[in-house]
Amino acid sequence: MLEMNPAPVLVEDMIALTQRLYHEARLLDAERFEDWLELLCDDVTYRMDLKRRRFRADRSPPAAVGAGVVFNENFARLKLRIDRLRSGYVWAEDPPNFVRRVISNVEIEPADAENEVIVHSVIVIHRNRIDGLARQFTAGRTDRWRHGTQGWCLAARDIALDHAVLPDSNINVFF
Amino acid sequence: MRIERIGREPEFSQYMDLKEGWLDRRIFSDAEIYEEELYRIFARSWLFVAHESQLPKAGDFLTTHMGEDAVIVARQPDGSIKVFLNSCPHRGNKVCFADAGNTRRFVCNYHGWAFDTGGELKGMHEEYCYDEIDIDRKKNGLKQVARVAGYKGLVFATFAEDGPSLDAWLGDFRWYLDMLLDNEEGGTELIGGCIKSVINANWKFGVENFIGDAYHAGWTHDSGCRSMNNGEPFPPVDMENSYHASVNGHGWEFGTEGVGDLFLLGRPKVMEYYERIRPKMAQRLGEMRSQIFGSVASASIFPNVSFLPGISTFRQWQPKGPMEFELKTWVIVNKAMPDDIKDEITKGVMQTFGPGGTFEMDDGENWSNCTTVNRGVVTRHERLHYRCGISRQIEHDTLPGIVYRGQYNDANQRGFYQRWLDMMEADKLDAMPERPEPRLTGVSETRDVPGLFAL
Amino acid sequence: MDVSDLVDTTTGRQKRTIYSNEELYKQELERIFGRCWLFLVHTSQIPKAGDYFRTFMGEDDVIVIRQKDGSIKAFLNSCTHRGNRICRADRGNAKAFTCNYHGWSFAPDGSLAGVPLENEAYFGELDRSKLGLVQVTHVAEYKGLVFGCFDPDAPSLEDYLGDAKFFLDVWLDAMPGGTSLLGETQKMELGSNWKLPVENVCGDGYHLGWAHAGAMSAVQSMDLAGLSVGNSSTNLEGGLSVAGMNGHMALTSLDGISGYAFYPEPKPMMDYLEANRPTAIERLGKVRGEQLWGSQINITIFPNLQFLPGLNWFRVYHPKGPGKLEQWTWAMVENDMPDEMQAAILDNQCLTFGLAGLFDNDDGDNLAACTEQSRGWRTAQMDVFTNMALGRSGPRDGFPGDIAAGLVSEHNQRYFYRRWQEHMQAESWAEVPTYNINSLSVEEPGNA
Amino acid sequence: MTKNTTFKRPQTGQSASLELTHALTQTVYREARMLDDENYVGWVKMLADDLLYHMPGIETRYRRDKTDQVNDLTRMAYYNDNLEEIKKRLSRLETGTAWSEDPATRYTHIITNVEVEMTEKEGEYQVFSNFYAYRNRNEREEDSLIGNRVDIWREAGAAFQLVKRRIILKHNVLLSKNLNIFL
Repeated sequence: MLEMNPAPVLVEDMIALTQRLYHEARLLDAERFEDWLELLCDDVTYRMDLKRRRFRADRSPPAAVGAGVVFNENFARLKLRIDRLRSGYVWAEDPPNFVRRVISNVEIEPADAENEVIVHSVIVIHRNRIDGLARQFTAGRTDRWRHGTQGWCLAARDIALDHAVLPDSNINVFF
Repeated sequence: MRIERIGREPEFSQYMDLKEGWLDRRIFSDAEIYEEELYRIFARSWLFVAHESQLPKAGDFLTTHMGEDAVIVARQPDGSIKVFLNSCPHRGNKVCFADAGNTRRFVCNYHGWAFDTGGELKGMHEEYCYDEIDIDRKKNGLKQVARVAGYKGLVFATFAEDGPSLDAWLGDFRWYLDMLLDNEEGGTELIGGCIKSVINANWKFGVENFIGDAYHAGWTHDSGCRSMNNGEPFPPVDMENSYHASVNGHGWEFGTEGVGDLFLLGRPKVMEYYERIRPKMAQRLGEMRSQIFGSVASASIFPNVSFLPGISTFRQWQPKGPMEFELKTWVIVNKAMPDDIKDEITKGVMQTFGPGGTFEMDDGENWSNCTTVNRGVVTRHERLHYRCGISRQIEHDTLPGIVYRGQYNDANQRGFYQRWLDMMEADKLDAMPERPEPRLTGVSETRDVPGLFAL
Repeated sequence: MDVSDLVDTTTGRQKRTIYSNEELYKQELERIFGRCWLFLVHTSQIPKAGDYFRTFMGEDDVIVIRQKDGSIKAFLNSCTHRGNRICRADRGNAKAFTCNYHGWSFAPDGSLAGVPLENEAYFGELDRSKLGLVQVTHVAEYKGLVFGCFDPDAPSLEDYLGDAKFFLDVWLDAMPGGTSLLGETQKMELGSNWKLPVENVCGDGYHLGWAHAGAMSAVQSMDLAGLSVGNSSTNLEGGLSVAGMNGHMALTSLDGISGYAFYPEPKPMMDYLEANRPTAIERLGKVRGEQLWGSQINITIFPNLQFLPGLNWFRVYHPKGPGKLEQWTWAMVENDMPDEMQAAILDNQCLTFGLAGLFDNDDGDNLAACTEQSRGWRTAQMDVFTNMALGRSGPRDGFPGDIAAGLVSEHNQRYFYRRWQEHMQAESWAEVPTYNINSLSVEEPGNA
Repeated sequence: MTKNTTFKRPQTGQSASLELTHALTQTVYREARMLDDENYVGWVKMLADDLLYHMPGIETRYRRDKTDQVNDLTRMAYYNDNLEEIKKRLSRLETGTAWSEDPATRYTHIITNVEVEMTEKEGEYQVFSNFYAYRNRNEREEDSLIGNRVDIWREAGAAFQLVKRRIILKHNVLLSKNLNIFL
């Protein structure tokens, strides 16, 4: 028999969080970075790790602590990245690239903390760049969202990128 | 039809020494050699284009490729089959975009030129705009291939006007083909539909794998075998009573235990069926061939058709450049089989040798890595080893062809590349050597030839 | 192809076709990547016997393996039977490499160790000794950096590196504990010809203030002259462009600290430099110990290896056609650095020069567009220029090489294209000139 | 050939309740995550004993051609499996000798456009969805498989089990060398 997590998650929460993910994606597509920061908890952690391409039997530990990290950001570091994008000197983003995020497979589980839930989702980022150069990233995300006085805020995001070789010349985008 | 290419001198013998047993890797990756293959092999060989069962009625058609040339194969009102280029003589547009179907006309989307199922130009949109001297309809039909011929349900075509007949092309290999095509009254048919997939590998890797490479099975397909066989690996091969047989580049490698491939299909009902008809098969094809049928075996028809008798996958490797081919997969069954046996075979084939099959999944990975590693300029100049069993040739009373003892062998592969070399270097097909001298010359029905003793 | 007209280092000019032409690319694979010493691995990446690392030499797939006796060998990653790739993992530890296709297995020393059904299929007649993995002709190490070379006639690695060792040692030999590369390989595909990032990092201090203005305005923690935002000033005193060392280059500041200017928290780094400066001076001498160790230095080993002590990233470029490359990056550290500092370096490397690095994210599009703009029929016939500060170079006390003042010049780029041309013209190594201009005849103390 | 072997799909067209829609949507997402993680042990538990898992091979045919390429189970198919046959395919991965699956492929299954409808049978629901499955292998091999699915899911205690799945892949020629993936 199928083992499904029987812990009920309210349909209302489900809808609210799904809406929040869509909203977040729309803010980022529109480069409304400051509004996006509003959705993050102050103690947010934002990580993307490279998946290792090793044989299955390889149980060796990572090459170093923090090895293979693409993003390992806190609120201040995310803000710093946004400062750069806002500096007016990021020529690669001017003219702006067309970016569209597709969010799907939104799945919710209870978390250990009472006011938090785990949200799984999948993201595809289409980037249409100069002269028909179209690139695409796909990744799985596991988030922790926290419910507070301001509603839901993002407390943690782990991003698992599917690419062994990054298929674009930069990642000037947030996942 | 004369297809000529003024290119490099034929100097292909530099790429191999089959007496020593090595090949140069450039034949699997070099773009110029590939171009030459299209001219010298695909434009001159007899190529499989259809099985008769795919075109039962007049007007039935299918589209396929001969080399990289797109062709239409169509059943005529008189029951014959014609093959012509799928390209309008007016501006060259493709005239048929469907994989298969039934029609009375092929009408070009561009200017509405209409051709009948024989390829003849029957009409044009706004026909009045052509003066009488502008166009001779007889000369502006779809370009016919030079020759079309059949062997027991398989339809072949060639662009070459000269060169051997299909019977001579298949030669003594017909004796083996009968095990697939004529093991039961009524002949064979293909199950409806065709599964196609793209593999980034040189087409020859697919052909050579089926023509003789029993050796890879125990390793590459260990996981597939165990999944179909209750966790058991491949049984050891009986090297005394298994063989490689090569005829003019065609090849069949086989055991004589009679059950191996049937077993891998994983369908007990099918096994029972064949056991039931095996005595009849012996009457029909002789004792030897009834023992061979169903054994661990694989075969290829030069240049690009392969199949597994017993498992019943039937396939063609269509070249799409030096580092890519399209694999077309069918299921071949006897017409006389009851429906449930046909269903069982179809499910069994797709579970083992479809793109999601337990065996198939491991092959593409190997072939594409064998090919793409040659992007390296140092790597591509290294030789590959084709020497296995080089001293084990035998004379066999019953088995035609160049016969080697022992199923683990590179003999058929060497035979295939020898034929490849013969064709690449021959200016005239008639000048190509027979390898070996045929035994069954003048025999029109090889089914009745159980072996040389009977001759 | 004759390349004599494609590069003119006396006037500082290249034909754009060198970035897009297929034939030239094939020639590069043979005459540059098939001939030069190429970086394979850092010894810290394969510490134990059986450790392996998969990489490329040109487009040849290569596997580098630590042997039982501690030595290192490299082989074509291709089975000698049907040519299949035998290893598809990036790295690991193995007792044998077994081909997926027929199960031939090769020992870490490349020998053919196992053949399934050897007696049944080959009747024991297979000459295994002739069917080992094809070995890369030369493999040699220089203080932790392992290089391989396909050309039997190549000079020794020591001679190949020549006076560039003077600069290599600033990272490799400043501290007694040696060095390491950290992290999983960060791989990025760029639509760029491989020469463009090399010429960018080998000498192009000019783009820094402009292309990276956004990143610099966001992260520069120390207000250093010469690292000005928007190309507003150049400082001829603060840096050197050093070339004329067998095609290798260095671009260096002379302040002894600026490598760490982009760390959000430079204080621990400054403390480390201060505490260990005497050691560095003792080992490297006064010039390097005081002025180079801790500075921002770009080191280029021809043709495709670059690393920046201070900023602490280490990178190799693998060509994938005239218009495409893969860029592989790691963080680099001195083993004497405390753990927290190593962690900070890794963290900063991912902020500045990783896949999502603030600086890297500026460069890719420029390089790709330079490549793209060399494809047009008319455009390809045009020239691009490396004529900045032409003729303004010479010797300098205490340094090897032909040297131009300042970080902003195109002196190094000219030497890079000169070396490219020399290799592309030469039929064999014998025709490739060797030069170490203004070689230091007397070694500095402590560098023996 | 046997004519009665077709894939019958109950049709009532009545949308399911919000709670049911939520529960089944979560179920197909969970299933997708299991496939992404190669958690086949968990996945098989989501399959009913009387499973039919069917993905026909679709040829390009003219519109007037009435050949039933979708429902006819006797034609060539990538998958035409019952539970036992699915398990056989999966057992290949447990042998430890499926060399081409090592190192592992990276997968993402994106499931979207999920619609849930009631069927004639109580406790069985029809779920329509679209999939976009991305695979990335070795260094730079990648492909995308896109298509739609029609499922029947059956209530089983607090959860659901997959009874039928019809997958229509939008490829004519499968643009990859294999299908080491379930959709």
